[in-house]
Amino acid sequence: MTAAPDRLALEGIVKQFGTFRANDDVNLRIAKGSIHAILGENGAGKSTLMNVIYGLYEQDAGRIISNGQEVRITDPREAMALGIGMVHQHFKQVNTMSVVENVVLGLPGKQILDLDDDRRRVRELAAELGSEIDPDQPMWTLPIGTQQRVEILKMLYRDADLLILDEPTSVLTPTEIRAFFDLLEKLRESGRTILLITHKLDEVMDLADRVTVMRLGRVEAELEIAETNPRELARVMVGRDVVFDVEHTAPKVGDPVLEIEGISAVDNRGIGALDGLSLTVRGGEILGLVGIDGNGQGELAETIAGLRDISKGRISICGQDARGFDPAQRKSALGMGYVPEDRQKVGLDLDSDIAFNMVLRSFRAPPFSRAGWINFRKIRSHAEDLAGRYDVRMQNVSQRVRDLSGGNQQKIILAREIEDDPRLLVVAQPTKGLDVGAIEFVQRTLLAQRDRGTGVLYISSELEELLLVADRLAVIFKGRIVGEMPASEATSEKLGLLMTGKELTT
Amino acid sequence: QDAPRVAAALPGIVTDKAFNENIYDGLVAIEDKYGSDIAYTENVSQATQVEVMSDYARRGYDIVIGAGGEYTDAAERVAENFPETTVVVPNGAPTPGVTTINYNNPEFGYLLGVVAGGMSKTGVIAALSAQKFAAFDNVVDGYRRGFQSVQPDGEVLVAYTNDWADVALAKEAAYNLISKDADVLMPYLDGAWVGVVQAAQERGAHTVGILHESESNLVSARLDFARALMMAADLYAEGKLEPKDYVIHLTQDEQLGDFNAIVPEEVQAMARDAIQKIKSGELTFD
Amino acid sequence: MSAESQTTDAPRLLAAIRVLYMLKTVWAVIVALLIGAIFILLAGGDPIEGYTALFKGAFLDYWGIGDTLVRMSPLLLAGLAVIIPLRAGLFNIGAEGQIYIGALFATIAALYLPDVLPGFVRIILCMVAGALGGALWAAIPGVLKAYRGTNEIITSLLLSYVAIYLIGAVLHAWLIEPGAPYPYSREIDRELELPIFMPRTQAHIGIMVAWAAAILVGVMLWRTTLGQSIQVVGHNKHASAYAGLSVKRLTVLSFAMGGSMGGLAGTFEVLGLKYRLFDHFSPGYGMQGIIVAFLAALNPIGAIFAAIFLAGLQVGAGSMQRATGIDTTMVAALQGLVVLCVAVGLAFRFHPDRWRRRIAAWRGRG
Amino acid sequence: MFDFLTDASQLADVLGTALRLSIPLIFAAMGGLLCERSGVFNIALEGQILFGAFGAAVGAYYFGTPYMGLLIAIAFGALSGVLLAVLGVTLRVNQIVVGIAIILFAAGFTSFMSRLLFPGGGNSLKLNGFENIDIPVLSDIPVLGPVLFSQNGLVYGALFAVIAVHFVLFRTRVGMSIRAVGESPAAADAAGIHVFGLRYACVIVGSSMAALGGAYLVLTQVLLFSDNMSAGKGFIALAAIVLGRWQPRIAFMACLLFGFFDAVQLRLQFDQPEIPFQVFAALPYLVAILALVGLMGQANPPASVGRPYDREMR
Ligand SMILES: Nc1ncnc2c1ncn2[C@@H]1O[C@H](COP(=O)(O)OP(=O)(O)OP(=O)(O)O)[C@@H](O)[C@H]1O
Ligand SMILES: Nc1ncnc2c1ncn2[C@@H]1O[C@H](COP(=O)(O)OP(=O)(O)OP(=O)(O)O)[C@@H](O)[C@H]1O
Ligand SMILES: [Mg+2]
Ligand SMILES: [Mg+2]
Repeated sequence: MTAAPDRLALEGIVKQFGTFRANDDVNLRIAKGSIHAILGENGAGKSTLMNVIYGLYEQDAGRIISNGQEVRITDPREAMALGIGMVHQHFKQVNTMSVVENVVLGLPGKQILDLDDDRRRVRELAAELGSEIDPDQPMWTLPIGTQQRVEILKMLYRDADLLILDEPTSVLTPTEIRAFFDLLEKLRESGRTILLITHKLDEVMDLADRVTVMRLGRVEAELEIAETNPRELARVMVGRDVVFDVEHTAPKVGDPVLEIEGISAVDNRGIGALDGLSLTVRGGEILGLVGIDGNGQGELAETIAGLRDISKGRISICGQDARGFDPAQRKSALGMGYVPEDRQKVGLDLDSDIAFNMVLRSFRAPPFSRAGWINFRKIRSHAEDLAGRYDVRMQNVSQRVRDLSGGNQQKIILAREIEDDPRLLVVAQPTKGLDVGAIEFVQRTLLAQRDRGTGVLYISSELEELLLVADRLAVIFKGRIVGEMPASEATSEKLGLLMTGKELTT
Repeated sequence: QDAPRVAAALPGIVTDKAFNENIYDGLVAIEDKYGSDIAYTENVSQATQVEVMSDYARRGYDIVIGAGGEYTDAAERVAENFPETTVVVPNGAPTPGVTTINYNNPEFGYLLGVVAGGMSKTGVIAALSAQKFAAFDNVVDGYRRGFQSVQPDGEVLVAYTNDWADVALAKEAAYNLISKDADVLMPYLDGAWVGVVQAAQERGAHTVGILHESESNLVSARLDFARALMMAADLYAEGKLEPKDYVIHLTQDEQLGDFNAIVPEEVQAMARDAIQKIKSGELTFD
Repeated sequence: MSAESQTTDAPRLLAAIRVLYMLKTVWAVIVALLIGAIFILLAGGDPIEGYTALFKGAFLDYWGIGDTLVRMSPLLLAGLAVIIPLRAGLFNIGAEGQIYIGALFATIAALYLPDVLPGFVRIILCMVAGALGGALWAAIPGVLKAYRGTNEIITSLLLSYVAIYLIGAVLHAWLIEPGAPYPYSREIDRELELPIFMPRTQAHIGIMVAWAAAILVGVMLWRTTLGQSIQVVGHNKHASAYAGLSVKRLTVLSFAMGGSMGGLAGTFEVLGLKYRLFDHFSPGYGMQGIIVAFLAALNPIGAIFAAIFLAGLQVGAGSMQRATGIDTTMVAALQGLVVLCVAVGLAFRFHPDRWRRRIAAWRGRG
Repeated sequence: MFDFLTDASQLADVLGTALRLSIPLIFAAMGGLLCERSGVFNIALEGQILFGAFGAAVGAYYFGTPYMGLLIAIAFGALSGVLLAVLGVTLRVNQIVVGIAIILFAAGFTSFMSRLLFPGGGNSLKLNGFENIDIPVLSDIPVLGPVLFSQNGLVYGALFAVIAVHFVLFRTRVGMSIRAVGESPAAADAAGIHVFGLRYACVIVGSSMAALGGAYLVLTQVLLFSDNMSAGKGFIALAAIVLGRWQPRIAFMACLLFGFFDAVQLRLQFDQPEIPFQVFAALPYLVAILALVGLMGQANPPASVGRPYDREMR
């Protein structure tokens, strides 16, 4: 090992929430000028640890040593003063403010606001990141991928020399990720230190010098990248072998379960998002919807689910016109399951318990209620059964969903949507933010559904993932389907062209 | 028992220099004269009238006063429940079992109307209260008649503020009345009357007093409930206070306060003349 | 200290501290009363005498209990009027207006229902009318919120003022008893006066109806699909839509249900207490309902106790004032102090591990 | 019925009344707006106006000058702000409960103390107030001249408050931080902004501003103190903030709107004795509701308003 001094060292960090230990005696050394990855299952305590370093949480025990000096970081201001910057997993943004305001927020400067210079620098930095950002756009109007880029900009803007990146690329496109990683490498060369959290093992292998694997709040292993491989990392992380290649038999395609004919709809801002889109999904197949984030995928899923009105066209589910069915009826009467993209905002009632969330979409019907009276015993036993079968890690079903890790939250939604054997399943970004173990679980579950004859519309920005599980692919661009092909004929290159609106030249 | 214990439930505060303070002054006068034990509660809400008055009755007060017409119902119920207690409502509607004391409102209003008629240059005068109800209506009727006895084409404006104590609002209402040419104002308010007097002083208008006394008034024909209560206490001491409606007529010159120096002698004479006519029964009001 | 006694002592100490925390409302009231004592002394009164009168007057004497219960009824119902919409994430600060409109509807029903109907039928119809009036009035901010996105806090507040003026106007132009010494309506039929269950007090059966209403609201919220739906809407509107709930309808419905509670409060003030419709009859029960709701942490059963507490405080304070002659205004200040201190008290939560650590630290030093 | 709109001197009177009725609302609305922009719901405005009125009376009475009145009014307002901040920001007590408790306490405390401190009660005071300042030339303009340019310092102060709040919030760095704190304290915190510090500052300054509304009532309007003289103005100011969509300039206009319709209703009443006066008295509120409903789109309050910030809460 080289003799580079530690940029940061953690000794015996303990962080407790109530009686729960999210970090339990964590020791960590990060060499100056290195890229150090942290891996771990959902809920392993990675974000908690980073928040401790950044001063958002105060540790209950343990020491932090920055550049050889013990420091007490009780506030992000102190972290910044020590040259620490952070991209947060859950974006820390002010939605009503513009990009540039978000970027300069909290920075010292002239009291009378004049942001012209800042605007220019934001544009420059964005260009370096390989994207274009209008500094004056209000944050809430931006697609989620752009919001993530702004988070990265914010950190770069602060010129930190220790960069904490908590899942910085979860919603970036492959090209953006590439540009971002190039930038990180440049930063490392200029002597900066980077702490990277990600669930994507290839990113770790690509970029990191060393990797720490966390499990259940503790450090499980610390490895030199050169001396390990993805399989080993996954095993250490999950505690068992992870199968990367899912078993993929030929589909037994049945009748159409979803027929979309020429639908149009607008997004939250009232701007056209779907433009005469048509699409068919048959029972027993997985149709992967490919596209660059912000081309109408989200709106399409919502219109099918009944959460967004269409201005034109027709949607039939299992041969029945879906008009006049509310989202719950589409599940109960039409046999459609829906896993929304935003699990915390749409898919769950975070302030209710696990048991109730398991029946969130069916509690008004028997057997969970009769004549308006709720049968909590039934709901409880139902939830206990599901939680067991879908391996939800929890204390008991009366626990608030807010307190679960993202992976476990996703499992609750999946369990609920799959449980009553839907004939159509629409899943949007179902693996976002999940660890490899959980991803494997999700994909197996979906394939099992397909094999039972369910038609699955699988919306994801992860090309790799779609190529792996889908039987057929459709490409969406500017609210229309611009190409369809069997997965066996698809290549990244072909899809890449279609996704950016170019014609295939055959 | 010649030192009656007297307690009052008041809708407002005892420093309003108007109705509530007037009642309080009556209590104090009774205390001075008879050495009575007195008590009062301010700001009694509608919901607690019976509660407060019953509590005083239970505590052994001989005379329990509900200050103002809105106590009539409560008084009736308290009188029913506590036959030993004499319940008095100044300005109340005649009620079985309750002693009500009323001034003959129109007579007093008339007098002020006559003075206003002698002083008004514009032919427009005004009256303000917080709410519309019988006693005020009667005062205004007399006020209008008195005014029109001097200026037959004269006009009387009436405004309501919906708040007995809001000085600033009363002041604005007065400004507006003045800008509609009213040059004599009669506030029928609690503490808020001060605002009316201030506005009149600033804008060169005049005020007359019915519930309040002030040096700046042209004159006050006060419905003096302190005196009314003293009358009740005297009757009680003699064992003669009955549960019936006592009406106090305008019978004496002293019921009209001192005239402001700016009121010319002939206007003063008109007022005295009016008192004579009322006394003699030449002028009647029902 | 030996290691052994440490391990046996700590849980006992911890349990003691837990009890101290459980009594936090008591401490809060004591602190408020101590501060209040300064005011009483300033006003030349005797705090001990005063406070004795306060407790006796509120809870320890037949008449006081009667008065406390009478006051509790509108406070509790106003509290429920706040609680139901707030469970759906909607803030109703206009219960006052709903109380007034409820009273108006009940009065009109009481005055104009044909008297061939038996008394109890008419009473029930009056209650229905009152609840309906409150519900309709509350539905206005609900509808505006649901279909126009108008801020319900402000519309409900503004509508309170409108309601109060509306009652005034209706009395002025129509319902006023001719020759009345104050703006109030004709008296309702004797038959329609609510029966009194504590003889010689004013404690009418509306109080029991209010309790029943609180329990029903609790059952509705905790045991029915409607209640659960309301709470999902309160937690997360997006998830509600996903669950197939109509956020708009539930918005209007929860507001209307809250309003019906306010309407009942107004109804009982007419049928149980005043026997007429008075102008300005409510001394701000709507706002006090907010205090009840929050002191009860939005729990309808808790609201019963919060309302009794607040009513007792008011009645006791009045009693203290009459017993000792302490200024009424001081009593109002004391109420504010008590509410402040109790609210602060509620903010303190017992954290066993924190105390465990603290105890360990003391032991270590000692 | 509407002849006052065509008659110049009457119009000047109505506008004068409107302005005077608006000034306390403007102070309170600007104060409340600042608090809400920082994420603290200040429903206590009503009590703070009362504290300000009382403080102004105390200062002017004991020191004989309205300037001391102003100072003590501000001190009272600031103290009530500290109370709200300590309880509602640091101790995370529900801000609405704190606000209502402050209102209750203010009503009792000021009435009680006014009896102890002022002989004969606050109603009998005759305080020294502020004189009107005529702005040369401008004050001679017909109708508008006397309304706008012959007023006392506090009126100009209220206008200044509007400009200042707007300027600070939208043209300065600290204002940007305030808006961020009100919108998303977690984001502001992570960006290194003192969330609690800014909230304290806004609440204390805002509460003092509301108190100035009370000082205006006492030192220029009525020159005395009467119990509960805030008379619901604090709640109207809250409505003006919403009507103004949390924008100082629009909220200012909303205050003027309330003032104007209140002035107009006083005017309309005695022209129409056959219509119950309450119909007119309700006018300002009805107009406000209509204005709220008529606004296109919906106004979003600062997202974190009323929610105490706790770093470790998820
Ligand atoms: N503020 C909090 N209050 C209570 N529990 C918390 C809090 N923050 C985190 N936890 C719990 O601590 C554990 C670790 O959470 P953390 O967010 O650090 O996980 P993570 O490793 O970042 O997971 P992921 O990969 O899903 O982001 C989880 O079980 C979570 O429920
Ligand atoms: N800051 C903003 N300015 C203008 N419009 C906004 C803003 N934020 C959100 N919107 C729009 O308002 C609507 C609702 O937004 P959003 O889904 O964020 O609110 P919500 O989460 O339903 O509200 P709440 O936060 O009250 O639950 C959307 O149409 C969104 O585009
Ligand atoms: Mg994390
Ligand atoms: Mg939102």
